[in-house]
Amino acid sequence: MTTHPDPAVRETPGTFPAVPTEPRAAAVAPQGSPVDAGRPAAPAPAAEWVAGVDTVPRAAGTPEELQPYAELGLRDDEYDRIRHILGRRPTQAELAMYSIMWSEHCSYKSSKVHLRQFGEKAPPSDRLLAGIGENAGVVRVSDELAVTFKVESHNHPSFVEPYQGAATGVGGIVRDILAMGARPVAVMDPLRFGAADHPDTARVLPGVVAGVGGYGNCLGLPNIGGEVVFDPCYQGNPLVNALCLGVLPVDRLQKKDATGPGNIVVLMGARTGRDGIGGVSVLASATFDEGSEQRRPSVQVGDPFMEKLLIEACLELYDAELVVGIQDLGGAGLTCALTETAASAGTGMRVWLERVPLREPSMEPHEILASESQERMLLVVSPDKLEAVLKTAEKWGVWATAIGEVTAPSPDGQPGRLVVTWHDQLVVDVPPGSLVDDGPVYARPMREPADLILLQADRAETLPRPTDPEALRETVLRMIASPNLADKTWVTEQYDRYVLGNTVLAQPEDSGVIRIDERTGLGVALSVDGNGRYARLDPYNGTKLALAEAYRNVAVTGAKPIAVTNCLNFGSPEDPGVMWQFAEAVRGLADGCLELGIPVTGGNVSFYNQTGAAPIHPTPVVGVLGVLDDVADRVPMGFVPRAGGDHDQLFLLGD
Amino acid sequence: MTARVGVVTFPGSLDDGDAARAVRIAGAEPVRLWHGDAELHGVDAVVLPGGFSYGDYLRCGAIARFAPVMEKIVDASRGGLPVLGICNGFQILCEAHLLPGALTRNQHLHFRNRDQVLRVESVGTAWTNAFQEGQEILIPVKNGEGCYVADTATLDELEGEGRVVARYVGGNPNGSQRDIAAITNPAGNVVGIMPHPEHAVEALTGPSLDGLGFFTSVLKHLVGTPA
Amino acid sequence: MPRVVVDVMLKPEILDPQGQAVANALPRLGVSDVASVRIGRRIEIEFTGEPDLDRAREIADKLLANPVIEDFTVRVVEADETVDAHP
Amino acid sequence: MPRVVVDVMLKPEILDPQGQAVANALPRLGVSDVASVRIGRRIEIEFTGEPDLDRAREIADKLLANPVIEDFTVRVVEADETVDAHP
Ligand SMILES: Nc1ncnc2c1ncn2[C@@H]1O[C@H](COP(=O)(O)OP(=O)(O)O)[C@@H](O)[C@H]1O
Repeated sequence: MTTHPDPAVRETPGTFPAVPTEPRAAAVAPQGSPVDAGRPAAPAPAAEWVAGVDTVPRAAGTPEELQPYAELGLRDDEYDRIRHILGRRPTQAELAMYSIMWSEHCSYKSSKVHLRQFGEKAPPSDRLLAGIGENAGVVRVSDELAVTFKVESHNHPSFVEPYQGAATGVGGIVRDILAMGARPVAVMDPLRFGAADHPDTARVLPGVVAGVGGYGNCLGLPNIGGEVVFDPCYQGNPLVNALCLGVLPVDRLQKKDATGPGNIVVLMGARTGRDGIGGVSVLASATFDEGSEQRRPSVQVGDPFMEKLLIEACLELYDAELVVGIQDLGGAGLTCALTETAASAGTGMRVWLERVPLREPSMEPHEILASESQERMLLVVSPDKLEAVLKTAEKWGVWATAIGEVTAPSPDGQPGRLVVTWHDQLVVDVPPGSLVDDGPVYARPMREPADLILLQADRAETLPRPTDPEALRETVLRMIASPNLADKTWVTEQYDRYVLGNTVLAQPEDSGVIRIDERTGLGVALSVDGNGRYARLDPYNGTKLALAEAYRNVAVTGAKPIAVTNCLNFGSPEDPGVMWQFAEAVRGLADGCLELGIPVTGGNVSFYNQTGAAPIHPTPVVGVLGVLDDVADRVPMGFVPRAGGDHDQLFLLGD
Repeated sequence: MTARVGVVTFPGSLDDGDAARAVRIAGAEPVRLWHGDAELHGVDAVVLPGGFSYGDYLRCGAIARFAPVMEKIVDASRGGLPVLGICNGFQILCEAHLLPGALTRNQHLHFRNRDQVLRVESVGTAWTNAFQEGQEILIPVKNGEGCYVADTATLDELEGEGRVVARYVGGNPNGSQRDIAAITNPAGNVVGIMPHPEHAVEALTGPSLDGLGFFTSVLKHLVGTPA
Repeated sequence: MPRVVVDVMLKPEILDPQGQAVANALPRLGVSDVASVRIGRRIEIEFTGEPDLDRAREIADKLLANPVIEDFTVRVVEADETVDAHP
Repeated sequence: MPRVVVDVMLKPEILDPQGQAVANALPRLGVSDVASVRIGRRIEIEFTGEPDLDRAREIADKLLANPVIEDFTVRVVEADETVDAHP
């Protein structure tokens, strides 16, 4: 079991002692982890790390030291801003943190100005319990129950390592849902690949499908739908989007806020390794030998079994009301979890980084802070509940380690500071809000792509039409043979759609339908749709169409659509043509939602999907969720045989 | 008195809730058993559910076999306790040597989930007495390592003693030898089945209600067995 | 007939959930002196003619190992060193 | 630190679909002189103290291999013979 942060090391709120007290051994393996028990995150011998570590005092004393900020993706003015915020140059660890948090992926710096429309144009809704800005949107579906759902991308990792990329994509979105207090109950996977007959598709597709299945099946989450689309524009950049649906009692909604100075910060789940810190490795390039690149894989390997245990442990903690705040560790690892939880509460945090259980003892502070190791959650726990939290973790066989505590805002009303030490060395001292909320925001230049007029001029009406039965037959055969219209069973058979026993509709239906209350029959319907070719021709209407398609797919099951999520897959925001497409797509989705009267509750933006200078088709993927008061009333898409020889009647609605 | 049917949860069990639901729908009382339990809480029968116990990282069922609760189950099964292993549960029963043979990687190397027709070939077991011999039933199959293998002598013995409980019909989903989907021990109280009867107990969520027969069978069996 | 054996292991810094699961199970078997377990693949290749190490290395690189997360070694073993020779 | 390596292979009479899939893929890589491919597991065990072959054999027998379908061998390898020593 893990020891608590010792009262002896608790300092006055808001101040940092010049000489931190001796850190305690903080990590002891849960029962059943003998491998680790013998080797608790052993600190390296002092001489080894002290020499290499860049501390706050050192940073203050060496203002002229050159830092590889450009290699980390920070612009000159962004780096200057960091120096201005800190009043000195950042330490290595701080630089790593800013580069992560101010990246496009975390800061939404190019998309923010557009995404505002989702809030501004959203119709008022009394169902919305948590909206954009939270880990996932939460909507009330009955007096007692709420659901949360969100779709996210894992495109680039899935191209590098299809199986693990897709698997950890599922793992990541599931933790988002878990962090809201929900039990994850289903997944969906909208996928885009290059040409079906391209040799690289033969590498990427089977790996991605096996990865989505491998992780989701092992977690016990039914897969209730998705998409498989082939187009050469995705050849060098497949899209792997993953959606997760969760259910929670309304009063179990969790917050991420690290409130309550004196509360303990607990890291729970897998140990931390050098996963996914490829980018940050430039920080060490000066101090490491040739082999350093090899030591820093940018690929993360998922452990769905660990995630399953993490889910059960978290749900037990929620039900026993043992946590004050909780946040999943996703792409930006501890950096994001520490800063977001503190920033959203306005508090500070004091972290003893050497307490983080490590897979590789030689890891350095900036690596620990940047690591994207999977299957971890950050908890904020009141001291009197800590024992019970650690017991629960132990029961489920996951690590739980007190790594720090919440500190008070400063007396002048300013938010608190995030203070991180590493074996008594002060390596981070920053205002958490500066990483989370004060990142750069850009109104990027936009221009309609020059070729759009030409594309639009080439109208579908001008295409030759089949004029005789033979030509018609040809056309039908060609369409049937198209991979985009072909049967998707090869994919869907690799996914468990039965587990949990609440799947009312799944493939090949238009929407997935899940029963969420066995007693009342209450259920939800979900569909995800997107059409990159349409969006390429007209991003505004193409996005509206994706929304309309998902909306219809939900409606035809008999469900009432109530909420929207989305994953916006685009090329580089630095390309004005792409930025225009993006802006149009967002405007289209916001307008469409206004017209249909349902809010966007969350989503994800994925930029830089391109091969060289060639972006993918703009591919907004839209998910719509609907409610069915009784899933027994769902309408499946096939004809239902009737007793007594009655026949169904067919009607065509619309024009 | 309602029969009490234990459903074991190992870390990584997934279909435990579904098995408990099926027990309930069949009219018995499900009793949740934890892998670390050192006793069986007086249950009348046990279901080892599907899932990925301990991640199934080494070989499916290899680690679960050493769980404390398994020791009790192995002992009790020798005394006649009805035990049904579904999917991962079947794998655990083979690893624990309560059933012969082994379940290996599907021949096509993929996880496969489909609605599968089975022919019930032995109705003499504690878990299949509610069926007719030769009855065809439809229940979901979903596994990555469901290919049943054993040496020829074992297979011949299983056939000879009528211990092949069910076979795949209309396509073998995983390459199992002799299309074997379910087998039993000589006493007929321990049955392992790869497909999932617990997912065919409600019209709304399953392809049929055929799975229910396994759970009603054990109740019938228990009524016939003096306590 | 000699065979070529290709041993493929996850790179040391990559998470090995399989090895971890086994290591965690050992205490239940009464084993407490194991520090770590790593699990990889062993592939035995039999050639129609002489065992060809270069060819095997090429196959390993292209097909058997995933260089993004795995390392491999290639060597020739005599028939009497193979696993089935020592039941 | 020396480790114990446990090699686990399917018994020769058990079908190995993975090995077969690799063998079937080889002609597409232009490889035509491979007669057969078998795929098994390689498990590296590091002990806290001296490598213990008997202990490893016991672990292999109970847990790492399934005697119904698999054979195994156990041996000590020096650190410089492990896979990660030859990137
Ligand atoms: N990647 C996927 N994952 C899960 N289900 C999928 C996936 N791709 C397609 N499906 C399901 O297969 C069925 C058929 O898909 P599709 O041919 O795209 O139909 P539609 O054009 O009606 O959406 C749908 O139920 C869809 O949800």
